Amino acid sequence: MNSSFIVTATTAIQNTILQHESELESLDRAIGDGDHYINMKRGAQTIVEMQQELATLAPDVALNKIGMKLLSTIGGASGPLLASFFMGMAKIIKEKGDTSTATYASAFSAGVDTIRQRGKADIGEKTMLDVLIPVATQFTAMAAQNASPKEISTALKKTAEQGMLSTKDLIATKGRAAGLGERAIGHIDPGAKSCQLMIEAVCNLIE
Amino acid sequence: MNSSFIVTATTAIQNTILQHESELESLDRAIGDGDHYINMKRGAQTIVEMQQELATLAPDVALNKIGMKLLSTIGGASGPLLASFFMGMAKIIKEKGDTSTATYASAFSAGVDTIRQRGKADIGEKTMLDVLIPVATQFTAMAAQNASPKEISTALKKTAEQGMLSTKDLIATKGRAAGLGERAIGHIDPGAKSCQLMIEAVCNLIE
Amino acid sequence: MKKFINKVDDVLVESLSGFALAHSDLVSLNLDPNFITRKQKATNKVAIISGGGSGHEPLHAGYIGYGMLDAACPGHVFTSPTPDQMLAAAEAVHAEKGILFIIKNYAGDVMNFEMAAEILPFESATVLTSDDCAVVNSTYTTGRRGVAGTVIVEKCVGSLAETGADLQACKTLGDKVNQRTSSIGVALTSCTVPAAGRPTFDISENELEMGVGIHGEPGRRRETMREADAIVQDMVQAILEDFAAKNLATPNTEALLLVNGLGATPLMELYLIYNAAARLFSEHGIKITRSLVGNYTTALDMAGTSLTLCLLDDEIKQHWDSPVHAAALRWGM
Amino acid sequence: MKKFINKVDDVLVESLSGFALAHSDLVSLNLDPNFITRKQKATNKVAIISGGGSGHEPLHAGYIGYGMLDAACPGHVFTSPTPDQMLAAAEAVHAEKGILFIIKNYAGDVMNFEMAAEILPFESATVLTSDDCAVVNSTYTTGRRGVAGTVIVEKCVGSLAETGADLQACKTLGDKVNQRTSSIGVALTSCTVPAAGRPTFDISENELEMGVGIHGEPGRRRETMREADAIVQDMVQAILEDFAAKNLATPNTEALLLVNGLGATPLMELYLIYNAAARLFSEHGIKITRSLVGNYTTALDMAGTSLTLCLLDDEIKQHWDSPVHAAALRWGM
Ligand SMILES: Nc1ncnc2c1ncn2[C@@H]1O[C@H](COP(=O)(O)OP(=O)(O)O)[C@@H](O)[C@H]1O
Ligand SMILES: Nc1ncnc2c1ncn2[C@@H]1O[C@H](COP(=O)(O)OP(=O)(O)O)[C@@H](O)[C@H]1O
Ligand SMILES: [Mg+2]
Ligand SMILES: [Mg+2]
Ligand SMILES: [Mg+2]
Ligand SMILES: [Mg+2]
Repeated sequence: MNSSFIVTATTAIQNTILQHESELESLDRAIGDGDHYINMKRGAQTIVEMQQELATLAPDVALNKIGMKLLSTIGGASGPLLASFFMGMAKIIKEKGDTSTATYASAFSAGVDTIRQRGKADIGEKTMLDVLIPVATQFTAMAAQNASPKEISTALKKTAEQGMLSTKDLIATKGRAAGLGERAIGHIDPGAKSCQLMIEAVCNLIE
Repeated sequence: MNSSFIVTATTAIQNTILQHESELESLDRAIGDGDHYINMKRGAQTIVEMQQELATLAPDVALNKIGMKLLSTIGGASGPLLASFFMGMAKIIKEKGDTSTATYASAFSAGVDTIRQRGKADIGEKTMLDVLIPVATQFTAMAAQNASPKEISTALKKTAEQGMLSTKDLIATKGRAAGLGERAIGHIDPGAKSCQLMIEAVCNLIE
Repeated sequence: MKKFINKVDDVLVESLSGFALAHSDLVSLNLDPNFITRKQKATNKVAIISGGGSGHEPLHAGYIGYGMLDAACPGHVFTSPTPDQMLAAAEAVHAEKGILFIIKNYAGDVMNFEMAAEILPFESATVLTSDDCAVVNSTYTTGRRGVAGTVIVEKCVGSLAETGADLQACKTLGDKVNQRTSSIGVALTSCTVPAAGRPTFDISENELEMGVGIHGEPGRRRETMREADAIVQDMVQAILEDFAAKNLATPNTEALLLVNGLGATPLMELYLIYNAAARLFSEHGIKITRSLVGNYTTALDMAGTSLTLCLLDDEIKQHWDSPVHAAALRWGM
Repeated sequence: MKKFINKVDDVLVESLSGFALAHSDLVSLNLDPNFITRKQKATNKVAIISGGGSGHEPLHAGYIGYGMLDAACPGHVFTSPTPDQMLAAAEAVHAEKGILFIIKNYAGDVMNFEMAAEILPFESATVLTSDDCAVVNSTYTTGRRGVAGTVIVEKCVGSLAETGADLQACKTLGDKVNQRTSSIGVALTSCTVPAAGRPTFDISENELEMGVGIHGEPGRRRETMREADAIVQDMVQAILEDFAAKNLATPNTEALLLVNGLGATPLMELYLIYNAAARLFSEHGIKITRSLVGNYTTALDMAGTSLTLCLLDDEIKQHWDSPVHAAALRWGM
């Protein structure tokens, strides 16, 4: 992963968010407050506007910058969580200093862990973590087995999709839907959906 | 006219008001504030509740009582105007002391004059006076010509109807519709309509 | 119709009772005839009484208290109160210096108060408010309605009355404030009178009613919905033209700007409107030095707003700024 | 969607600008990052900062002023503000005794304020408000939302801070008031977030949402519309059960009753609701000695209401009664 990949990824992420406007909106309307799409759109937009600058930076610096910018742009629950992800990821990439698949896998995992700590949540609580944790686990495992980027991206897309779908039958115990009890059942978590979309979009770049 | 006629008339008036709910409502909704039916219903209801007492009173006392009660019950523009009518009428009946058709005609005219003074309005201003003034004029004329009650009631119903319809093409210069300018054109004045209905109902009793 | 009500016939009394209960430190409620007075009867001052149809809350009962009204007579929803209410209220609050009635200029209110005044055993005078400039091309003052500017009249006259000023002085100030005040309203939705059970007028998703009355009376015209700035621009224009027609110069004057919500408009939008209106007025040389933003004269559940501009002078400013302690307006105490 | 707005993206800044302009005697506005502070910076006191998504006006900016908040950080509509806003606001109002953040308990607000607090160069503490008892059967405090009770917390803590009390004392009082406060809301219509352009939820003409959140989050259940008394009865019941669950005895206690409008509910209905609620609480031995009725914590243009009961003690009473001078709450000065 170099900075030009990051730039390409930001465009891909913005596109997938914009393409799924009505789906993301309905999900947060059903069990949240209806702003998740708007929040994600605002975040993606700001990052895309930084592309020129990002292209000139080292990957870890670029990722950290993205995190900081998301933190001051998105707000809501998804803002600090996604920001934490990028900042957590940047830290590992900076530490390891190499560009191996294993490094990216452990950076991704570190990002997810930062979200976990920030949100004091775990798998099974009907949040974005139901997508992110399984993906991080699998990414790490496949990287350890020296799977090819192509194999990995294909597998992660599938895992993300499963994780996203798994939120449908859960009662939420974190986030805004935590108040709904049984009423949350039958609805996919909006943050899980947007994370799945972003993972899919980025994986699609690795073919 | 004796008090039992007054009692019968109050029932007839209440019935016609209740039967024309949607028409009266729509008219005041179109060029007023939508409460004319409610006001008239409230007034009629209160008077009907007084029937037992009214039956025991002399006609002039009964009419005055009706006026006082309407004054403290209806409110709005129609309250003091209708109250003025009954109080003005009562005064003449008391003064004249007889029960001739001419006395009733001049009492009716006096009632209408009291409205005119209270509302500082005249014919052609798109109000109830467009019904009441022509009816009063014709009532007085026919009484002077010794027309029969039956002839008079038939004629007054027609005049009332014409007066009511005449308000349709007028611009209002008094009352709540006075602000509408051209926009009032095409709508019958609600007060004119309810007066026409009441006149019709009472005339129908005289056959 | 979806409202927090029980029986339609009980709405008024239940709401008045809640008001009196919530503000039992400030007011007393009398039922049948219905009127509300200050808890502490004032002495040796002109008693200021207002009233009108209900549905415009906090007008008028919310303005009862030190520095403003002595009593208010609430009618049925959108229907003038009756003379017996006014007589009883006057009886209760008369304090040796006569009664001043402040009445919004509607045929019904005028006639009912007039009939009360005619039989009142005290000296009385009347200030008719007629700040609504929505109605153009009318030489009939009867067509000019009293709307949110009434709050400013009540505040200033109420302040003067506390100083012990006499009836004529109170009336003179009220007439002056009314003359220097102009308002215009706009509706995005109709209101629904509880007893009617359905909206007073139909208005589609892309329309607005420019110049609407506070009872949902039609205004200047039905227009296509557009951006707030464009709507406010027309409202400001109407007010400026009204002052011009009244021969009141506006450039280089100080003014009070009241952005009033008609009942269902969020404060967020009212402040956005204030922002647009204040900028436009100041572009016309008017210095907005006093402001009020919120629901002060409503039309039940109507989504809409009105702008009121009052041209200040030292006297009006002094009486606007003076302490007031009512349920809906309070400062300085 | 029919709203008084211009471009959807400009709603917040235009509304904040209008607010700052209308209350320029009281507040100063900073844009980018967005925060609002008192005009007169306070000295030598704990600085009280609140904030949250916009759309709940007058919360929070309307409570900036003597006796209440020092600053507020408004986020986008219904979206938590960001740490840079809080840091800048803290920098602006810090007055030697640390920062107290008052935060409504939503994941987004909590995390953003937390991240700000972690890098804040001053001592700080946090009061999390969680008065909404709509959410039952949840052992997760994360599920319990802060709603209109926040106003009471802000008022009391703000009062204590003016006395020069230290950070811990302010936090302790805030936590106590929150603990003694319980709220529940009900919606008759949805709100519409400007950027979304359509209602957050669908609700039919004969339904109500019992326990709705101030962002239109679903509540306890969808119910059939019914008389106000019956609705209020259920709300009162929920609050009483909540106090019981908290082991707070209610009989023979004094309480403050706040009947809050969610944005599009007329004052006339709010007072009718007050009437019903006050009667029911008093039937349960609760003495309502303080009241507040109006739009204090809204949900944009939602037609609905919330009831908040705060069990008073001498300390809370003293701080509730003390002078306050903010745009949306003012007494004693
Ligand atoms: N504590 C948490 N841990 C992880 N994810 C969370 C947590 N709280 C909320 N989320 C995620 O955030 C999403 C909502 O984001 P968004 O709608 O942008 O913010 P808000 O809920 O503040 O309106 C949820 O769908 C969920 O996936
Ligand atoms: N000055 C007036 N003179 C005569 N009739 C009037 C006058 N003003 C109003 N009206 C009549 O009153 C009617 C309206 O009555 P109503 O709706 O009960 O009262 P309001 O207009 O106060 O709501 C009008 O339709 C008109 O006929
Ligand atoms: Mg959301
Ligand atoms: Mg009418
Ligand atoms: Mg009326
Ligand atoms: Mg949100």
